[in-house]
Amino acid sequence: MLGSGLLSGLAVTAKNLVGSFHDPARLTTVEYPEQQAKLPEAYRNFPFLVSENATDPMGTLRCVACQICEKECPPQCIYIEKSKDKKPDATGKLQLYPAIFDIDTSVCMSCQICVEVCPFEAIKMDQVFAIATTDRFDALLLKREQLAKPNAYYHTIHPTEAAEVDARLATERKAAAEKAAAAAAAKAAAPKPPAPPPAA
Amino acid sequence: MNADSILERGPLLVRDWLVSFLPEPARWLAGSLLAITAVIVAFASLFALLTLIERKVLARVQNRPGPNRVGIPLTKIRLFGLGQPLADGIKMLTKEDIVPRSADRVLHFLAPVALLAFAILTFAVIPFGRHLVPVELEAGVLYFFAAGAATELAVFMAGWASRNKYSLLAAMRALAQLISYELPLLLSVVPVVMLAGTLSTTGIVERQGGWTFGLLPQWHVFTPWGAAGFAIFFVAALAESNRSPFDLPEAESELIAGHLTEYSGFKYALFFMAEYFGMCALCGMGVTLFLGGWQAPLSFLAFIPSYIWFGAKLMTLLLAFMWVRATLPRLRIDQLTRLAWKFLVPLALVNLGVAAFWSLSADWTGAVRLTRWLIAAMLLAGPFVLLGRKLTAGLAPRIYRYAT
Amino acid sequence: MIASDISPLASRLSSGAHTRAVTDPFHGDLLEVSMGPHHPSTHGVFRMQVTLDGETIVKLKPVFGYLHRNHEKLGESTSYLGSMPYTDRLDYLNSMTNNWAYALAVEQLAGQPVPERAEYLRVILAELTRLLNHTCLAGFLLQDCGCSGTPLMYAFREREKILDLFEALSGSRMMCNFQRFGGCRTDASPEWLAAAKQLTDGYGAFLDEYERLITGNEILMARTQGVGALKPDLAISAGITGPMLRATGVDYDLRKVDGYGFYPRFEFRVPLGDHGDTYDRYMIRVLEMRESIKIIQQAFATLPAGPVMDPKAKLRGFRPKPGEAYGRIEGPRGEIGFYLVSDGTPNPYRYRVRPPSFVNLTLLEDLCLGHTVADAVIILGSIDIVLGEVDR
Amino acid sequence: MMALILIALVTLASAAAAMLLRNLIHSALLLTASWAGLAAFYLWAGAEFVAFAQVLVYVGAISMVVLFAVLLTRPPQPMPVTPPNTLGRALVALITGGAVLGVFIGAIVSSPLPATAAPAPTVSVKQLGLELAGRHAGALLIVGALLTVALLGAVVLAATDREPVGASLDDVRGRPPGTPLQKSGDAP
Amino acid sequence: MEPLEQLHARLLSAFPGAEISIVNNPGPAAQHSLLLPAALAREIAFFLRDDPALRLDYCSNVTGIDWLKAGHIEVVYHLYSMALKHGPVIIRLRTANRTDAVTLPSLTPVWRACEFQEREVFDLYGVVFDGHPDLRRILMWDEFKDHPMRKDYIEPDDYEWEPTPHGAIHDKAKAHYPAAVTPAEGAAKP
Repeated sequence: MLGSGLLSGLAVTAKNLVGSFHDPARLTTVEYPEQQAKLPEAYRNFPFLVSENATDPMGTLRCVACQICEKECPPQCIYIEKSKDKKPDATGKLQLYPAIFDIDTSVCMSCQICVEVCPFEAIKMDQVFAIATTDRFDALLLKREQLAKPNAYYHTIHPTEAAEVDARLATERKAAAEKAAAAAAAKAAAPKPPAPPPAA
Repeated sequence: MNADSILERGPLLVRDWLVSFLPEPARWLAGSLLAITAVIVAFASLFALLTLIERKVLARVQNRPGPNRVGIPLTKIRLFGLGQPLADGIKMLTKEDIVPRSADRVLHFLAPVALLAFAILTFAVIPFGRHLVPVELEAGVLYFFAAGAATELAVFMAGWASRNKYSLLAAMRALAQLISYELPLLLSVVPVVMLAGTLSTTGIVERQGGWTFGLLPQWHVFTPWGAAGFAIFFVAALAESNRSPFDLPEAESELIAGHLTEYSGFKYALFFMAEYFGMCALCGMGVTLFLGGWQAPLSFLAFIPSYIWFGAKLMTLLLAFMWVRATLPRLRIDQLTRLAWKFLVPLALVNLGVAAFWSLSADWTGAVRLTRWLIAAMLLAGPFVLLGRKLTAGLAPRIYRYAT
Repeated sequence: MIASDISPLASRLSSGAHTRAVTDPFHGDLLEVSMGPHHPSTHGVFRMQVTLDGETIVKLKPVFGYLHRNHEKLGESTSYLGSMPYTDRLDYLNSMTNNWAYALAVEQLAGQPVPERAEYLRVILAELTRLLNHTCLAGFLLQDCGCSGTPLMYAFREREKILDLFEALSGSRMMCNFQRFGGCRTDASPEWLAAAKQLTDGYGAFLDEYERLITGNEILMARTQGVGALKPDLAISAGITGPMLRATGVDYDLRKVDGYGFYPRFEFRVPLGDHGDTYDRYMIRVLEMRESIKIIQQAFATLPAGPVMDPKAKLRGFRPKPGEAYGRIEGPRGEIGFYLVSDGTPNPYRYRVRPPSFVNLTLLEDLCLGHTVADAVIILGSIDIVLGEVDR
Repeated sequence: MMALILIALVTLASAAAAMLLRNLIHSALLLTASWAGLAAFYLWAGAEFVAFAQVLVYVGAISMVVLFAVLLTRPPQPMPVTPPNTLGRALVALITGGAVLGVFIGAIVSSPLPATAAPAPTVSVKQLGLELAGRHAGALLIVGALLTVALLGAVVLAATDREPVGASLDDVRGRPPGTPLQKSGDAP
Repeated sequence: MEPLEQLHARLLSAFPGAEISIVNNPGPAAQHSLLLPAALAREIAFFLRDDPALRLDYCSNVTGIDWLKAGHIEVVYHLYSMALKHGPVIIRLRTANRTDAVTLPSLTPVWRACEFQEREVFDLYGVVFDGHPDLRRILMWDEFKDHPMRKDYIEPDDYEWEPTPHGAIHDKAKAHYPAAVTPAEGAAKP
C-alpha cells in the first residue's frame, strides 16, 4: 500500500525516540567534561621517555641516545644529541645519555614506530590528549625534561604492557649480571695461574 | 458541560475588567488591541519553545540528548535547555545584518516583514477556545486562506531581491511548490465547509460537538471523507510551510540556504519566526477543521477548559510535523509537483464527491449506517490505490541475485 | 584506425534524451554553477563545475587535487616501514584495508611468508572495515537525500562501536598502522575477540532496523531508482570496481577472483544488481554487509592459534631484492592496489597507489548528464569517494 | 469617513507609482498593493466575502501571474523614438484626457448620492453562495475559464518568443568539436 | 591464462616486424612484463582486449616510472580480464628520452579507465599522450610548471617555517628564514 514504507520508517524513529528515555543503548552521548569515557589500555598518543624512578628522572633515563628512533621516524620529528660523558645505567654499565632529546609534537603523528624499533624499551606511547597550548611553535617542541616520565607512570597507563616489559628487562638484566659475574669470576680466576709479571 | 465556568470565561473577564477603565468609544479598540497582544505574545513564546522542542525531538530520535547546556551564566544551573531559545534570540539580534551591495534594498527589507505580517494575520480567525476568537468573521475560513496566499509574494521578493544565482533558482522552486500545494490545501477544506454549512470557524467547531454513544466524538476526522481530507490537509500543510519532505527551497545539500542565502541577523530570524507562525496557523486551522477545535474528546472530560484542549491538539499536530521532519528524505522538485497535481488534487476532488454522498445519506439509520461507512471508504480506497500505483510506477524494493 | 564514432555522451544526449538545441552560452540561458570545493555534500574538498540548462545538467567537470600531498613522492623518500603509517591517511575511513593492501604488496615484493593466524586476523579486520565503510556510506547517501541526520546518526552510532574495537586493538580509532610485513603488530586478546564476536552478532539486528527505516521508503525509491544508471560494458571499460561495478551485474570480487588471505576457506556470496543505478549501489552495499558478518563469524569459529608475526620477519633494515610487484585487495570502495619497484635499497624506487575512488570518478559526468543538481549530489554520494585517496 | 479617504489615498498612490516607476518588478508589486487597497474598500463597505475573495484571487494568484510574465518575457526591442513634434501629441493627449475626465465627472454628478451612507444590505454568505451557485453559476464558470486561458496564453507567449540560437553541444562542453571520445565496447 | 612466452610468441606472429620483448622481473613476485613499441601500442592494445583467448577488458593500473639513469620515462599498464577472471598482463611503453621526445600513444580509446590515470602521468611525469580526449593537469593546478614526481625535480623554495629541529627540512627552513632563531636552534648548535 502506498506510504507503508514511510510508516515503517516513522515507526523506527518513534521506537528510537521512546527508547532514548529508558534504553541506554539508544542514548549514546558521553557529555565530555563531566563524564569521561574510559580509554582502552592500548590507546596511544604522543611518546614519552621512560626513566627508572621518579626521584631523579634526568639521571635514570633508559635512553642511551642510539638515534635509531630518530632515523626510523617517518616524519623525522625526533632530534637527539648524544652527551659527551657517560653515566651508569640501571645495570651499572656506563652508557651515553641524550644531552638533547626534542620531539616536535606538531609534526608527530603518534604512529608508534619509535616504540617498536627502540631496543632499550626507552620510549613508550603516552595517553595524554588534552594538551592545548597558545604558542604554535616552541610550546609544541617538547624537550627532554618534559618528555621524561617515571616507570611507575608507565605502569598506570599501560599496566599489562609495562609488566611484560619489566619482566623481560629483569631477565635480561639478570642474564647480563650473571654473565658479568661469570666474566668477573673468570677474570679473577685467570690471572692466578700465570705468574704475575715482574712489577716493571 | 458548564459552558460558562469560571475557567472558561476567565480570559474574557480579565479583558472586560481591564477595558472598563477606559471611556466608552476607546473600549472596543482597547479590547481588540489586548486580544492582538495576547495572541502575539502567546505565539511568539510558543515559537521560542518550538525551536527548542524541535531540536530536542530531533536529538532524541537520533539518540542524543539535544541542547541542555545553556543555563544561567556564571552558575552551574542548566535549566534543561530552556535557556537555548533565549541564547538563539540574543545571537540573532547581535549578529551583523549583511545586505549584499547589488541587492534591491527595499525589497530585501520588505520580504521578511511581509512574510511575518501575513503569517500573523492568519491567527485572527482561529478559535482558541469556546469564547476566545480574536475576530468573529462570518467568512473566517476564506479570510484564513486569503491571508495565507500572499506568502508566495514575500518568498518571491526575498528570492528576487538578493540578486543571487542560488536564491533566484530557489525562489522559483519555492513558488512552484507553494502554488501547486495551494490547490490541494483548499480542496481538502471544501468538504468541511460543505458539511458544516458555514464558513465561520466557530460554527465549524460547534458542529463537531457532541459524542456518539458518549465515547466517540463527532469530529470530522472520524468520518471517511474527514480522514482523507485531514491526510491531504496534513501533507499540503507540510508543503505550504516548507517542512521536511518538501523543504526543497532551503535544501542545504543542493542550494545553500535557498532564498534565505543573503539574509543574516534578525531578518534571518524573522524568516524562521514567519515559518513557525505559518506552521502554527496551519496546524491551528487543521485542528479547527478536522480535530474538533476546542471540543473535548470524551464527554466526562468536558470540565477541562476548552483552550487547554485546543493547545493539546495543536501540540500533537506540531509534534507530528517534527516527527516527519526527523524521518523522511526530501522529494525532488518534479516529483513534488507531480505528487500535488497527479495525486493530491484528484484525490481531493474524489473526496469532495464522497462528502457529497455522505451528506445526502445523512438520514440512513440503524444497520445501514455501517454500509454508509463502507461505501464511502470504498469510494475513497479505489482512487487512492489506482493513483498510488500510477504515482509509484516502476518503483519497488528489488530482489537481488547472487553470483554463483 | 582510430574509432571514429561519436562519444557515448554526445550519442546518448542527441538520441532524444536531451534534444533541445542549447542556446548560445553567452546569452545567459546556461547557468554556470560551481559546487565545491567548500560544499556541504561533496564528501571532502571536491569541486564540480556544473553547467545547468534550467534544472538539468548539460556539462559537469570534476575538479580535484585540493588535498594532493604527493603521497607517492613521500613514499620514495621514506623506508618501507615508514610508509605504513602514511597509508592510514590514504582512505582515512578504512585504514585497516589500506595497511593490508600495502603489506600484501610488500610481502609479494620480498617473498615474505605470513602465519595463518595473522591472515585470519587480517580478514576479520578487513571485513569489520567493510562494515564500517558501508554503514558510513548508507548514512551519507541518505543525508544527501535530505533526511535531517537521523540515518547518519544511527550509522555513526554503530560505526563508533567498531572504531572502539580498533582502538582497543591497534591504539588508534582511525589511524591504526596495525599491519607489518609478515603479519600483524600485536595479537588480539581473548577479551577483544569476545567483544568483536558480540558486536558482529548484534550487527544483523541493526541492519534490519536500518532497512525498515529506509529501504522500502517510497520517497527514497523515487529519488534513487533509475538515477545514474550505469551499463556493465561501460563500467568495465572505465575500470570501475567494487560495489559500484557489482551493482551493474558484473561478477568481479577480488576476494573470489584473487583468493588472497584465505578467503576461499570462507563461504560467502557476492550480491549483484541489475540496473546499476543509485538504489542498486546502496542495496548492494547493505547486502555485502550481511555477507561480511557471515565471514567474520566463520573466521572467529576457525581462528587458529600460533604467532601473529613471522619470526624471521625483519623490522629494521628491510631491503627487498630488486624487482617489482603489484599487490591488490578488495577494499570497501573497490580494488586498492600498490605497485612497488625496488632497487635493493631500504627505500622503494617507485611507490604507486591505485586508488578505487579516483578511477570510479571517471564516469561521474556520464552518470550525471541529463539529471538535476539534486540527483548529481546523490550520484556522487553513491560513488562513495574519499578525497584522501583521490588526491593522494 | 477618515478611513475611506485614507484607503483611497493608498490605492491611488500605489497605482500611480506602479505606472511611474522604471523598475518593472517594483511596479508589479505596487500594482498588487493597489489591488489590496481595493480589497480594503470592500471591507470598509462591509462586504467581507468579496474582500477576502479579492485578496485571495488578486493578491494571491494574479500577482504571481504578473510577476512570472515579467520574468519570462524578454525585454522588447527598444521602442522606436517618435519624432519630437510635442505640440500635436500634447493636444491629442489633452483631448482624450479631457473626454475621459468629463465622463467620470458626469457619472459622479448624476448619481444620486444619499446624504448618509445607505445601511449595508445584510446578505449572509450562505445566500451569496446560493446566488452564485444558482443563477450566476454560468457567469462564474466562464470567468474561471477566461482566467485560465489568459494564464496559459501568457505562458505560451512567453515560452515561444525565446527562439533558440543553434549551437552544437560540443562547443558548450569546451571540447573542440569532432574529437571523438572512444565509445566503450565498440569493435574497431 | 597462457604463459607470457606463449603470449609473446602470438603477439610477434600477429604483428610481424614489431620489436616486442619480455622484461624479466628479478624479484620473488615474478610478474614479468611485455615491452611494446610506441608506434604499434594502440593496435596491440586493441588485440589484447578483443582476442577471444585473452579478453583483457579491464585496465587496472597505469603507472609512470622515471628511470633517471636509463634516460627514459616508462608507463606501465596492468591489464586484467573481468570476463575470464585471469591475472595481470603487464605492458610497458617507453619514451625516447626524458626531455623533448616524451610523447606516447594514449590507450584511453581502448580502455576508458586510463583517462584519469594517463592525465596523472602527464601531470606528474610530463609524458604527453596523443589521442587522449582531454589531456590536462589533474592533481596540480593548471598554472604549475614542473613535473613533481620526476627524480630530478627541485623543490620550490617558497617554504613555510617549520620548527622541526633537525634534518634537511630544518636546514632549508633556516636558510629560508636566516633571521628567525628558535630556542631549539639556539640550543642545538649543529
